[in-house]
Amino acid sequence: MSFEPKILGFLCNWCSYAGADLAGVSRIQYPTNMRVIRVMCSGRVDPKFIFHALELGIDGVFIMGCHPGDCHYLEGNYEAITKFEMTQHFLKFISFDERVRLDWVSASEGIRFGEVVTEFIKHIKELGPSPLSGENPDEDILDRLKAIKLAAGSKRMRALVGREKNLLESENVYGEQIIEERFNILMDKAIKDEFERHRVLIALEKDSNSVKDLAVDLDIDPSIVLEHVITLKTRGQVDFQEIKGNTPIFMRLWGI
Amino acid sequence: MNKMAYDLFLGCVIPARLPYLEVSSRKVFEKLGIELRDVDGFSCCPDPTGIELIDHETWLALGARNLSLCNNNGGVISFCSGCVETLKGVNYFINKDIDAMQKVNKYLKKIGKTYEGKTEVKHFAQILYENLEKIKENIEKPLEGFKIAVHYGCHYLRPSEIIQWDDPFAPVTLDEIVKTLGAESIEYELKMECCGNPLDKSDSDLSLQMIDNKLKAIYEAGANCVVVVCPACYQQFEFNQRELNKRNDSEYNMPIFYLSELMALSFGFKPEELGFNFHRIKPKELFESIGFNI
Amino acid sequence: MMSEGNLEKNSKSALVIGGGIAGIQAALDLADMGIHVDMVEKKPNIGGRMAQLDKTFPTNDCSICILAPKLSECSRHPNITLYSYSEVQKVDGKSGNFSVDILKRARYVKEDECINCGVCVEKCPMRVIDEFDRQLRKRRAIYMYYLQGVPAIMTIDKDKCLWFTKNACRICEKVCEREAIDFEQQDQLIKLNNVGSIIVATGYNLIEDIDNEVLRNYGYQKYRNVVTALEFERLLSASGPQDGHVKRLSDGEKPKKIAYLQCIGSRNDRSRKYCSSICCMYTTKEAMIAYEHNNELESYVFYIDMRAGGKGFQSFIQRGENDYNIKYFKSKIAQITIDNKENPIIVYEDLDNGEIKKLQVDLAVLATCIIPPEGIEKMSEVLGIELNEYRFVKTPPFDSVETSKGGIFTCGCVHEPMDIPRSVSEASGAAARAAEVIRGG
Amino acid sequence: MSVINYEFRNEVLKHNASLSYCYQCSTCSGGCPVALLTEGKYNPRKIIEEAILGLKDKLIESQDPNPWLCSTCQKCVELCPQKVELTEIFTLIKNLCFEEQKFPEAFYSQGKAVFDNGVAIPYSNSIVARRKNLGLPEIKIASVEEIKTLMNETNFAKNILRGNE
Amino acid sequence: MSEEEKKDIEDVRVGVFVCHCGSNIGGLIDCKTLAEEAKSLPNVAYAEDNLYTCSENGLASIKAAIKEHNLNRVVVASCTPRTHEPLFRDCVSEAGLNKYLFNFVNIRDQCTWVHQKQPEEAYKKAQDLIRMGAAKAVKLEALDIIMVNVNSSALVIGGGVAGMSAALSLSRQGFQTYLIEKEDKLGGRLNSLHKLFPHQLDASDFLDKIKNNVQNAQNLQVLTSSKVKNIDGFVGNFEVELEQNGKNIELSVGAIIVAVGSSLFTPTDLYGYDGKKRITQFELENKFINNDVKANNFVMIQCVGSRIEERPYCSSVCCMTALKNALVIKEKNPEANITILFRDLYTPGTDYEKYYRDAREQGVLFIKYGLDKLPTVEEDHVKVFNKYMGEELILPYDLLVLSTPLVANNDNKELAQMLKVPLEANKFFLEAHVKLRPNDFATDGIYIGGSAKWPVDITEAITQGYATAARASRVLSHETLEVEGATSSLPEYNKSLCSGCEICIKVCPFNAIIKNENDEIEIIEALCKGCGVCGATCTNQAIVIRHFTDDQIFSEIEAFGGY
Repeated sequence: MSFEPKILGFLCNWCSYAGADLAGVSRIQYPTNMRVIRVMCSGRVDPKFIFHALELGIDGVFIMGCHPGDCHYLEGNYEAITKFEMTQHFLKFISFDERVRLDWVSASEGIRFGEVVTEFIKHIKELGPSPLSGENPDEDILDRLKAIKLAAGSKRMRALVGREKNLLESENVYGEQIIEERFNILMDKAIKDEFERHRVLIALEKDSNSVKDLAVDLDIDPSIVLEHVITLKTRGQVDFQEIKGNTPIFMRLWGI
Repeated sequence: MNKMAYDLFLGCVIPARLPYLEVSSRKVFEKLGIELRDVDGFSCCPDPTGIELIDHETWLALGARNLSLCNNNGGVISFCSGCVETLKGVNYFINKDIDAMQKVNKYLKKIGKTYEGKTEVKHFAQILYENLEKIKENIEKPLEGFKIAVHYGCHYLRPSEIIQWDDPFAPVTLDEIVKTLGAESIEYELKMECCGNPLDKSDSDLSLQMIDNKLKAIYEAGANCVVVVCPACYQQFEFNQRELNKRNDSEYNMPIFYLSELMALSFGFKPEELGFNFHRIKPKELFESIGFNI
Repeated sequence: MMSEGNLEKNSKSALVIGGGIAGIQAALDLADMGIHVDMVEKKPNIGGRMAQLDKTFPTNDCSICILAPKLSECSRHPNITLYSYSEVQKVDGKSGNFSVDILKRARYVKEDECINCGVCVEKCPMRVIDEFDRQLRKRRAIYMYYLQGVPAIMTIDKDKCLWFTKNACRICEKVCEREAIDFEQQDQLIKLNNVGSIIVATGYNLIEDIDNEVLRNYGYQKYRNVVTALEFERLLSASGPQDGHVKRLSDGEKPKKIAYLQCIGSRNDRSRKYCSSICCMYTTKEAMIAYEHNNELESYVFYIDMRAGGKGFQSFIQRGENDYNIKYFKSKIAQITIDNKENPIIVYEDLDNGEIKKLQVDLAVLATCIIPPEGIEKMSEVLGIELNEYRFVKTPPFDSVETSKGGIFTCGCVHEPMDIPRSVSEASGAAARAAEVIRGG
Repeated sequence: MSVINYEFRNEVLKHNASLSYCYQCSTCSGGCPVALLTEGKYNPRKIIEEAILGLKDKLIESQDPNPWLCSTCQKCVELCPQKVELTEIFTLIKNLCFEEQKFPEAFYSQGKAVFDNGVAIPYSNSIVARRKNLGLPEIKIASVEEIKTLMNETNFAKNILRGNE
Repeated sequence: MSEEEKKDIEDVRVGVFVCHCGSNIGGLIDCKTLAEEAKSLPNVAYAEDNLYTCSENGLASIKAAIKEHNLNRVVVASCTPRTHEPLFRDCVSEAGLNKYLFNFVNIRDQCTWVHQKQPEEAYKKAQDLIRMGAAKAVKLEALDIIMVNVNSSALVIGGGVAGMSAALSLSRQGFQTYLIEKEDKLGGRLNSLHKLFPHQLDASDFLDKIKNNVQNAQNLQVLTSSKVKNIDGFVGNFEVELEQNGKNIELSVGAIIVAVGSSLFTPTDLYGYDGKKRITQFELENKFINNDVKANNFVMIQCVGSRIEERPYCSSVCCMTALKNALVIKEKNPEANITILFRDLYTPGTDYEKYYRDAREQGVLFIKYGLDKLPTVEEDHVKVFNKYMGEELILPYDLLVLSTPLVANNDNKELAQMLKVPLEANKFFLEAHVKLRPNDFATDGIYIGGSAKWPVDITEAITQGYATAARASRVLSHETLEVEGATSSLPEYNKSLCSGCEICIKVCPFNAIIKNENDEIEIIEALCKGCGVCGATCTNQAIVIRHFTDDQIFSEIEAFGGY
């Protein structure tokens, strides 16, 4: 039998959920794969919800909100955009970025609701089942996703995302372009670092290890791994365990 | 009931240049049992597209003089839209403006006349429209096969405030009449546009362009003849087709009928009685092509 | 924010006539003040003109999205009693103490049983021209005035229903599991006493709603590719007759050139002397939305004076010109003719060079004039309020919410053409004044 | 470049007050068949604007746009949303052109014909004969003296025939 | 999970009610079996199916089941919460349950109606949705309805016509009202006007009439020469500090109305403005008042300083003002020649369009000019490129009058910061929603009217004054306000997590989050609308979004993904 993906949908109460209802009232027919979670505003959708769903093997996550400018809460959907962009950025590392989507459906767009849902389901079918679905999910990807989840949840990332819109806007007068570029570069770097650092942490959780071997396991340049280990040490998340031969072995540090 | 009767104001163009149009008109009214009284001493109406532009007051005075000659029962009718506009216009202006009324009568006094602006003026087509039933009764030969482009002409309708007859942009009366005669009225794009005749005095090329466009539209719409109710329009359509064919490589050969001529035909009059031989574009071909046997 | 219970016991209530955005705003404000409101709407559902709009200028946000929450708030509010499909028949008394008779027309559907499932509509055999969609599609004899309508209850159109016209059918009755159909239902007379104040917000009609000759020169209803602005709004709407895909009515083709003709019937001594106020703006809005549907689209707006004085309106017009390929010409169009493909043809003067140009377009949209609502004469008699020379409700100098009769206030287009923000301001203003009367101020 | 002429403006307004209502919406120019044909060289709106501004030079001296190109089809009058009586205003302007001896020849000859014969088209012998053949009655037209008297009373002879006799 | 938490969960008893909605749901999928299966879900103590759960019997059997099976959570699987949630919430609270312990599952509008051709899949979907709904229900928490007390007095800032109208209406409704004006007398712009369009009434007469009403009004206290120094608090509970010639006054009010009006623009370096022979419309009115207008040829220029790059808006009152003054001149001296140079004449609606026509009737002359070729002003004449002629026209003048726009007050920014409300690009106050909340700020309890928001004429200023009064009255009419319980909160047990980064303050569009005097993040539930953005953003995930908690949403996700 053909692959029937599991799709999770987050719908904002005021526009897209109303649009979905209108699709019903107008008897618009579309595939059954999506299950809906109603939130008051697309801005409520915390990235961790998305990661969690993917971790459970859900094949695709669809977030829908009011069209920009229509938000019942003035600008909640703009907040949704910044969060979503960060989420997608992270998911690129495991090429899961195609499995999540953010789109707008208004309360009058019953037909459109049917269309975008149909399209997304078709899209996910083409991508095929999530490697995390089924009996034995891909361990490595799972680890990376765990790392992503922790990284995205880290204080630093959330602070960055939370500030993004604000930073950009407050600087607007001096030309959004430059500011935005500069911000994105900063963002890219942060995302990559945090991702790798959390991969290191997860690896060390399993078993203490040396920078050299970590680099091999995680397939990251040793010098970069070293940087991360040092940062993590200063953050008090890893520490020396012992010196084997003349290679230092690091361990995951708990407590703080 | 006593017989319908009107004074007849002929004006200049029809009696002095297109008498054959007068023939059919008189015949039609006779047949309908409507009396037309000839009145002596009329002058030019005068021309609303000529004399009025030279001097408004002169136009008023001469027009008022003509109206003062009418014997006031039934009012006066004309076969010419221009005359009708002038005579109606004179009534309109002197009734609207007491000074004008006094001025005009001051002038008329010099020739021992007065005019109070009471004479009712009607276009002959209006009388016909008001007698559609009578017309039906008199039809002997319905005009089957006639695909007629009706040209109302401007002054038959406008200015509506003065003319007070039919709709200035969506008129129906002439279409109704030709349909009553058994003919078909063809819709065409420039139906409501001016024939261009008045421009002849100032820019004959423009005047020709306007009639050229109209004829084009009429041919495109698939009409096989045109009907008019104004001698100026008649001349513009009838006399310019050859000229246009000379200038451009057009091949206009569109028969132009006066409304009275068509009606006379349907009443069974013979073309020769109606002086069709005076038409520059002979309708003979048309009659043959549509099998209108006479 | 909702008011807590009925802390303030007002023995006196308010009556709001008209369930459009103005009436709704006035009712909600009063109800939130703790004053009981009886709202009367002639149509089967509240929502009024705003429910017919696709988007609203100058923000272009979706009309029904911002309206719908207010609709349901209105129908659920503990202090609001809604009489839809009803009319005010008689008003006695004076400021502070009116008594009112309301005729509640029979829907032939039990309001507390119908759940708007739509089965009856699917089965109803009668196709009827749909007034909400400006005759651009058919509805059935049993129907919802519009999909998102409030209250969400079906109504049987007595004049069209086979049972009432030919004693046949009754299929809706058979298919309705709730047994909500009730052909025996009668009109009800509801008597209200102790009405402290009345607010008149019955909105407007459009010049095309009455037989009017100004539309004649533009071939309206003669040429299929000439539509009015509100018809075009429905064509643009995602929930409209073309599901938001704008197509020509003649051949279903997507228009590539659209002409918008302003001041149709307005600023005109031969029809309505006044300015219809909102057309310059909604025309630009419609041209923008149409452009968003199709980026190849060329729009031409022919106007007399650009009237864009409201907040953000100037920049809105600017955006239209710069980003949405809209060309504005100061030239009122005299008439429309068509070519043999039914393409509207327009002749205009280009003021920049005095040239007279012929323009062939695929679709022509007429910005038709706002006129007083149907039945305003009768209403003015029933309420005993004066109308002005244009037959809108008369208001005194400097006070746009007062009428000629104490205790009766007005708001929105029923007294002058105006846009939504001003209607809403006036609605609140009228509510304040009504509250003064009710609270004996 | 022109200078506004309040005096002449008021003179025109005195003759026809409807002028003041014009708000230059271009309905007339868009509806005028001659304007379309001449691509705007003839433009009724501009003539009205010149009248509003009292630009006598343009209206009468340079006659730009040329008022004689109006075909008197009266569409503009019917269409004007402010009921400005355009053709009446044009008539006034043309009358003034005659006072200033600035007019197309054809108008003069028509006027002269009426002055001399009482009718625009005198009855030639051939026409009289043709009418007989067609069985049409004989026409007794106005006494030329009466017509001359009237036309002398009005401005006609004074303005129009002066210098052309 | 702590022991007691476990215990709590064990005590959770969910009741599931599956609605057939006639055949709308029951016609496609088997509701009976759905209900049967639901019984086996965690913590589900009871389940049943009803033909119409919303019918009287349906509601009755919910209440009965709550008693019988002592349910403490209720799930209804039926049409859509958008229409029926309020009904079922009332139902459970009538049965003694907190209304937030109810959860709605949409298996009609978003299931059977949109999958009419796939009964099996629709059934599976309904199963999942019910499982998810029940899972969330288990985690639902009772929420208290939050009440805030309301001080029933109001503050109106600005003694112009808008402010006076607002204050009058509020006082007539019986609310103690304070009307403050920074100048030493009431009236604002009206003080400097001569006549008022479109009725040509005397501004002074009109102003006296209103002032009179204000003086005689009960519970209305006027404070002239007063300025706002500081504002604290929130809807129903504002603390205001005023300064009236040197001395401080403190007020407690429940609502604040901003009606500070606008300022005049002086056209320095524009069209040879000199205040003598080349003046503004307002200076002209002043001349009328002092009766020293000696001129016969007038030229007026519209849009002087407006509808240009640095001031792109239309001030919307200038055209009418020019017409008004032109008619005043014509009335005094019918022979006067007046020409108005305009770009687009703004006279919308009924009376105003008629006013424009009257002006033309009186012989006032109108000439359209364009931005590309602006008029040039010489000592005694104006050169204008007349768009109607496509050529330059010379207009002699004795008095040149410039129509200048109303502009935002310089001190708007200061006041906006005190109120924590926004300004738009031209520094006018920015309302909550252009369309449907034209006289509100996004922040509850603060309202905006008159030219402070956007240039308006007298009539509209008065209307908006009344409007703000109505909006404020909605608050002031109640001793307490009930606030939506599903708000965000910073629970005691999370306070330690908060790092005070203040991002939540920045992302909240309703100013519902502040840093209080002990430098702690505090959420003003009265202002919170429950959108949840702060929760999704909170750096340390300390903020909890009630009724949509992380925990509840995770449980929904797991109830779907975990199966």
